[in-house]
Amino acid sequence: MSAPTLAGLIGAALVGLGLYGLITNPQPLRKILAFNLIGSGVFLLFGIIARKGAAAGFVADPVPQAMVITGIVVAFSASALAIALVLRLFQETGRVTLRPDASAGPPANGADT
Amino acid sequence: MTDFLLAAAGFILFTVAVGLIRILGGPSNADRMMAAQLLGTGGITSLLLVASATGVHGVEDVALGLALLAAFASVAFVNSAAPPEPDDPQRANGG
Amino acid sequence: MSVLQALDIGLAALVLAVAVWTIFAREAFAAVVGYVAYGLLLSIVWVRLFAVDVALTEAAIGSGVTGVLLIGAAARLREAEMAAADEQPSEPQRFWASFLCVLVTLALAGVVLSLPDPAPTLAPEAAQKLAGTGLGNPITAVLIAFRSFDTMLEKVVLVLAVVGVWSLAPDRYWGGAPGAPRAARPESTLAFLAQLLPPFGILIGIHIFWVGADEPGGAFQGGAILAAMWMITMMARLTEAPPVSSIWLRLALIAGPAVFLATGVAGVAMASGFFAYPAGFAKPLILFIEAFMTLSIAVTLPMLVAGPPRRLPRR
Amino acid sequence: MSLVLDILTIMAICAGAFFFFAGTVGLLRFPDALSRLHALTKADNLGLGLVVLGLLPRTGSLFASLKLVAVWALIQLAGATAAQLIARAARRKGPAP
Repeated sequence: MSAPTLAGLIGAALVGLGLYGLITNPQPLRKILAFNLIGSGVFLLFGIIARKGAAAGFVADPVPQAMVITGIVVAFSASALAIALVLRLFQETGRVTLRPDASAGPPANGADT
Repeated sequence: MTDFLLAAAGFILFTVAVGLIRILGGPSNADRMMAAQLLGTGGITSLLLVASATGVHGVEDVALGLALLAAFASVAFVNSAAPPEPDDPQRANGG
Repeated sequence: MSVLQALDIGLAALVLAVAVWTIFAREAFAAVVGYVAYGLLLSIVWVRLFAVDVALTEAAIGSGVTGVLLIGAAARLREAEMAAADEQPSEPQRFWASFLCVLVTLALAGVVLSLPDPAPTLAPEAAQKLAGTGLGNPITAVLIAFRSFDTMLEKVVLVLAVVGVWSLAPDRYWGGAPGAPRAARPESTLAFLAQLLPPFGILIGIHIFWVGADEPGGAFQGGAILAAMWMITMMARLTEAPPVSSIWLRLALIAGPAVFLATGVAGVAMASGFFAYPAGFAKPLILFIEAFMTLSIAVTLPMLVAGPPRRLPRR
Repeated sequence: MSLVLDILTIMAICAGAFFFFAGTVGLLRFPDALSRLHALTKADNLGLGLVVLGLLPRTGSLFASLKLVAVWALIQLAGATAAQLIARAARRKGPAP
């Protein structure tokens, strides 16, 4: 099996694994990690298409690679925003649960509402 | 020669990875950080060996970037031992 | 089986093992450390796919800013995450989730195995147009010349993310400085590192930006390394995060997309159309845009990690 | 000449790989955090240093060789300071029990 195919299969497995974590992990921070795993799996799928598209003297097709680079930066900014939201939730309520029925926790000291 | 370089890369990667997987479970967070640090160095080493064996160009810069940032996780770990920010709810009523 | 194949299979198993750890570890901190290690392994995978530019991005962002962001968050949320861990989904829910995930994986694996070889590719077109840009690195050409609108919008996304993070500030802190990730008290070892590293880091960051025109590198990768250098001086308490009302900070944040957009609009008058570069001037223009983008990324990433304002504004 | 260089490469890389092996064994077998840290820094310093030494004859240009040496120097710096910082954190019993 060639290296690109193998990387593609890892990518497929990572998407599945990340999806499982996203659904079953109750903690928001773990969900963010899982979501990033899905993202990197998708990037690897792009990577094999790039590698298999090697032509015209390039070792890999530059277009999917450029899209992956853009994607990595966007994924980072989305994670940073998500983490800022979780931290703010924690500041407000003292807990980070995503359960809809969970009422606000003990009053946070000094946090504005 | 190529096979030797690849075998060396594989050997180094696997020794440090075995360490990582064994140590991620603990005992303490400091140990986890050490395992990550060792994997960082081992990873850079294998990266250089693999690139030299497969003839990929420009990998020195990747290694340079990784080496430059090698201490960052450890620094963040040590900083995270800082007392809570003034606005955080008390740790004790976190649940 | 050759040695290379054995190495590839081993590397694949390792990446998967660390990913499994990240999902199933009991403690959030252990999962985060696993994720940082995972990012490093991934850059080796990218080198095996001959995508050095991507490996460089993964290395620069994955091991610098992402690690600081996640480890800091995991430490602050430790107890709350522990408490949330009790809300595990029920057995049938897990079963159906794993069933769905196996299906998704199998479908994707089927796609991977049935991909035509060679895959459809835009490489010949990119190679053909590359000469017109004067660049040697096709990926930089795709990013800044062929798909420039896309890249410009991606810069806008970064600015929007900063706006989103800042908008989470409590009212009384608006205009103050973010609570940058920093040590509890000044530490001499950390200060030593933060004094010694940035000179090299700035040199390497600018080098990576500069060679990006012809070799692996570019504005993202160089900017991410410069960002990390600013962050380590903040972490060692050698510098303070600037208040969000600072005009210089705001100018630096938007410099990249603004210059990019202005150049694109100027293309309507000076060249053949929106985001077109005049013939012969493509390379200097691209480097000009990239220089401002590097600056903006170097400022944006630490601001994303630092979070919303947490200090009272100076009056 | 190239044979001599090849032998140098093989010897240096083998020695480097040994230090990584030793570092991992130390990480797994030593009883307390500080001795584990001791084992770890050996791998950082000597393991990577010897492998870089072994790869130097194979780089095409002087600039690439300089970069490899810079990688080693940076890892020295990172390893030394990270070891100090982790050791201090471990002595404070770390943030979490």
